[in-house]
Amino acid sequence: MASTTTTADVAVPANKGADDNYLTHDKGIASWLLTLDHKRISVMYFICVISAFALGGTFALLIRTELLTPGRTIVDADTYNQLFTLHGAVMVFLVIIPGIPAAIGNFVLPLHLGAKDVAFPKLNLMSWYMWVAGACFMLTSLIVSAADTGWTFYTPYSTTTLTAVIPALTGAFILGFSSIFTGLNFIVTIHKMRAPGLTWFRLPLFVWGLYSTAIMQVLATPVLGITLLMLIVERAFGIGIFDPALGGDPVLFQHFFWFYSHPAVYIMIVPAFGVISEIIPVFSRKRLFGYSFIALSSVAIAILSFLVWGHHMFVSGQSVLAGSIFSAITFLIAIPTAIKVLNWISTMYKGAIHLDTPMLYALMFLWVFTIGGVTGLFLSTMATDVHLTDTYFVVAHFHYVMMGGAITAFFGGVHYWWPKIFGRMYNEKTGQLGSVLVFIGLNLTFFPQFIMGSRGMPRRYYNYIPEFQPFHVASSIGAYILGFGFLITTVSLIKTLFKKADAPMNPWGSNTLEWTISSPPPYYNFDKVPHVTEGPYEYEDWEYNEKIGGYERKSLKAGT
Amino acid sequence: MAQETKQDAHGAHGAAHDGAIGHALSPALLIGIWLGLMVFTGLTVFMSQQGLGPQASFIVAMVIATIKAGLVMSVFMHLWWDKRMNLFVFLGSFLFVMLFIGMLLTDKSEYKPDIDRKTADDLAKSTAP
Amino acid sequence: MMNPLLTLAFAPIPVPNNVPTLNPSPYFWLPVPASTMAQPIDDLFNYVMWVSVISCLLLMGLMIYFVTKYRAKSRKDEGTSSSDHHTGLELFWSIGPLPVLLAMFVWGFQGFVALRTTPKDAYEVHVTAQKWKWLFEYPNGYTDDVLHVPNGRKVRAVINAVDVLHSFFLPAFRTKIDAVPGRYTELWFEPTAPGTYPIFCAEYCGTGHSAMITKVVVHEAASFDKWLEDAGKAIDALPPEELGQKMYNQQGCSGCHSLDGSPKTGPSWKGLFGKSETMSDGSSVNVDENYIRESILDPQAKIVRGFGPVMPTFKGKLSDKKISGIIAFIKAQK
Amino acid sequence: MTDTTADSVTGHGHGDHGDAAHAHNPFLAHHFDTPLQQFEAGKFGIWLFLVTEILFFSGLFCAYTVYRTLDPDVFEWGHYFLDTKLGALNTSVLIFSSLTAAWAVRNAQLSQHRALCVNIVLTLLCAATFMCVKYEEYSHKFHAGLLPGKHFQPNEDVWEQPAYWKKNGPPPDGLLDDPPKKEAIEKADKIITRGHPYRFQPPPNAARFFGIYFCMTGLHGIHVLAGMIIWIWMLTKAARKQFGPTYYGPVDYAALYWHLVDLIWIYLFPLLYLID
Repeated sequence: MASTTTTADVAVPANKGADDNYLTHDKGIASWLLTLDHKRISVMYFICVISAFALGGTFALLIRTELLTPGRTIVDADTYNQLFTLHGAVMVFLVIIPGIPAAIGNFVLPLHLGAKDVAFPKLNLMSWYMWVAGACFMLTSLIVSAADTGWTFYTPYSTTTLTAVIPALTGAFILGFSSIFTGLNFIVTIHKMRAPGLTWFRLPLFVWGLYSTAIMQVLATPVLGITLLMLIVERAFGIGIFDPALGGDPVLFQHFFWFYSHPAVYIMIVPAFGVISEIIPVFSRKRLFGYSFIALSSVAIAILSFLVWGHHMFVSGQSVLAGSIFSAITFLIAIPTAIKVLNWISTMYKGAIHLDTPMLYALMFLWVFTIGGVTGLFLSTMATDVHLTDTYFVVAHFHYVMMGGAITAFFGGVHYWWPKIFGRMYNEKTGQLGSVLVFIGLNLTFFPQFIMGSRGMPRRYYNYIPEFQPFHVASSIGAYILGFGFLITTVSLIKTLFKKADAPMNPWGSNTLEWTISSPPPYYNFDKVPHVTEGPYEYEDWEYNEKIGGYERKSLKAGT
Repeated sequence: MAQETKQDAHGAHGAAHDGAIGHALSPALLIGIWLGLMVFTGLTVFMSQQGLGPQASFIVAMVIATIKAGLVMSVFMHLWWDKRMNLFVFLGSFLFVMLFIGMLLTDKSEYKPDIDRKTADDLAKSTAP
Repeated sequence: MMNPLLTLAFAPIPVPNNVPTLNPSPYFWLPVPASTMAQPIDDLFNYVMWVSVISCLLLMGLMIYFVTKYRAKSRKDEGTSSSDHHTGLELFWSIGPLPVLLAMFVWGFQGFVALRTTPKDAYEVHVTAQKWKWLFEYPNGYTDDVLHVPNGRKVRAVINAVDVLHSFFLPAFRTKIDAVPGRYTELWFEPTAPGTYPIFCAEYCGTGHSAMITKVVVHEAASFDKWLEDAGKAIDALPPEELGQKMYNQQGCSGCHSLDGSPKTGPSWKGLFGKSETMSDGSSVNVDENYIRESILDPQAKIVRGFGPVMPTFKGKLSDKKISGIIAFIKAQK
Repeated sequence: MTDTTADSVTGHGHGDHGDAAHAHNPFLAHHFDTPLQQFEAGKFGIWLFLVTEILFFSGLFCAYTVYRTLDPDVFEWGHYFLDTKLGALNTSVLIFSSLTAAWAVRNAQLSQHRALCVNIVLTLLCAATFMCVKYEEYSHKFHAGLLPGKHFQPNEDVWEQPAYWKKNGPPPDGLLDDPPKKEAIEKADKIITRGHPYRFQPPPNAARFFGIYFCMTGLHGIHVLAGMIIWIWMLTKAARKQFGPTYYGPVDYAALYWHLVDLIWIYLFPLLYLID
């Protein structure tokens, strides 16, 4: 109860003392590896995801360096193929999918709900171990002889190539189950663990985002599981389900794969919507515009995402009828997405916009995601997709959405919650510089790819005809800037861990529950179950206080 | 904590503060359902031997299987007494399975000729002198 | 253009086949248009593009305007409006885009149906995709690794793949379709300008994916038939060894069998003839005419130790004369 | 969100409520307030898990549907090699185990510790029987070379299957002798080739049936094995008399999972064994 009243002097019955928080509550490596605390599991995810991001990013820089010139630049064709495969697989399965839900969501969700933990803490820890096991299999593939199938594992190439595909598939399979269990855990938590008074329409939109994501994780990821399992069995024993040489149907594999992987795209981006919906109102100091439209559009996206997988297959030999249905529904899904963007922009109207680092990332998200979104229109329009699919236009489109959308939102979220997670403020100037570099790098890397893609440059090409070289050079330079931006950002964040905890309880003046407890949070989160009486974006009661470098409640000040 | 943890609608088996949770099935009901399932198993085997033709026998087999599944779900799995949310979630998953199979069949029925043509050509080629 | 320092550091390797460029294009975004379908698709592309540009400008303009106008002066600043929804406005932008999107869908659908509906009277070419070669077969049996088509005539390509997925991509004609093993796919086009344009493989297919490039030569309609006849005759007139060499390059043999003694996916042809090879079952076989013929028609019958059973059969694909040519060519690789 | 603190707690009563429950229930995890909340969270969780299982299996059902519509002949040909009697036996065994599993839940709810153990053991025995029968069926397929994909080398013909003649009238005399009489083969040939020229040799893509068969039954078998492990775990808990009216969730969840395994078999049996 004290945790909900004042900031500094937290007198906590359930917790040990003022300096006691989840980071210091127990000591030793075992207390981390065996922890059931959602906050610690989140931190462990965070370390893993960032490491995987560094690995995937290194692959990306090698790819871009190779593509500086046509023909061989630094590696040969086979190595290049392995590089882009692992770049894709690592970024998708190890970074973006677990990124926001598992690394940030794990920390924030129970706090947003006023709960002590997620519904199944042991399952939560198991999910993390499955992540680690999946990552180990991926690395095994890398060390033995890295898979060269592309992250899509299309048959029959994946059943016939001589590289170590099975470890990579096994890794993805296990990671899939890690993701399923996280989603399952979140759904139950949101349904059963909300604090009294916290009705569905008082939930922060981040929770809605995670909820929609979890629905897709639970419904779609098992199909990935069975697909990869069948592919493993196909490759190991030759059972003839996907391999045309044995009577199988390779297009069937694509259906299976995209039945998961299209929802997976939304698994990656919908949590990002949640993060942005948190950041924009806080830094505009104004209620979020159109709460219910944003909340329900997330759920709409989750459901519709299951009906559009065939738009990846317009030229695969899929029938015209099936293609038309998929195309039509794809246009439909554009609408809830557009609604969100418009609502976020409207939120800023008559606000008081503070351009702190998280807000810069959010604005960057709006910019980049809009471009990523509208270029999706070219690809859902069937006649233009025939020309554009499997070219760099697609590469640029999904990097704008995934890298520009999901990853910038992830970094925005990291900056936003960093003071809460670790109790330390980062250097604002470095944060801002990092975000600007990322923004410049991002656009310079991927915008030229739209141009060369529409001009006919196919994707996954090691070699290319010389007329595309200027675009490739620009793109590579952009990639270096991008890499540098992430590097200084990460270094700046890590540096904060070596100083004393200095973050106030509520540095941004947010009104969600996690900001009503100390930074970093106590071991048991809330001493008394909070009772919620209003929505998450009401800022009238919060007032900035220079002395503590954060916000405090007017009502409590008046009361005491 | 959560307001959803209200007492079950059927108070008798619902949770009192320290009392039992849920509802125990009576032995008679359990055995009755079991007998029903056995009868339907016999019936489906019997029907399959009647030579109804591929279409009809497939439908009959699926209808019987679905009745059996209904019995297992509603009684053995408690769905009859359970929270409606669980039923909704479980049945909802079948919706997605139907969607998955339905779209695949839509596609398959259209491109089947392309496969058949190729298979016929390959056959002709491999038997050609 | 290219930084001269980079050019010094990395010597580029030329792309195979002297692939023609996709310039000069009348647009910034799209390559040179050269088929009847190109114009309608480009129009659609431009429609989508202008919709995109306008909506981006609108959204980003608003965003930048709000950020500058409502930028907080001090940390203590709070928002001045407490409105958090406006149902009319929200309904407007939920429903407003629908007609624009619907138009896009319908237009795209029409274009797609046009692309996928092959006219009955089209000139038929069979396309075989394999790692990492395209092979085109004409009605008179002539085969070539470059696609030749008459200008102003509808051409239908019936496509299949031998090994893995490939994709037949003609950017200048704005069309593409996957080549799928075990089934036929097809596309059609009607060229509108004589010239040469690139053909790419757009579906990832392994090591040589980016080398799976060839070109389409659009002939003047009047001279096409004559050209085809001559080309067919020229092949027939070739001496066996040269015919074999042509087949070696055309039929994809070169993908797996080297001529310099280095083993690739299959044994090298250098010094192969007359050699005694150990088979995977331990037996030993003398490489002669009969063995080579058998290996071409039934590759899995005898496999040289150390290689996988991966070669596709050429039964029904190669005439007797061509097989004899290949044997003569192998004989010549001393 | 405002947290009206001390006053709301008394009004709502959840905080105290939870503490009281914690005090005397060793099986209530710290982050739940009441056994009921814990039970319902678990129950909702297990239902969601069953949803993932349904979608996991859906891939195979999808493959089945697609390949069966593509090549109905293959499935008709293939199913003669499956033993309907063994299939029906396994169906009955699983249905009986579902009964014992459901009964075990009742026992746990009513604290009938002894009966609970008996029912769990019965369930386990059924599962073991199921696996034995499955082993018998598989070993026949292995010996007969009826394997998926590239391993498909049948050394039995469809006309050697009793099931085949059961549907197509009695075999000519001497056809099932070893070796079969020559004139019997000729006679049978006439019967068989009528409309189905492939029947003395497998239809094209015949291996597909066994690909699907082994995938579906194999994955189901793995689930039975996993179920056995879960039941053994439940048995150890039951033997220590842990279950009672306020804490029987684990038995309930295990039973739900077990019923799902049964449910899938209820569909697999007609789809694979009973094709007309």
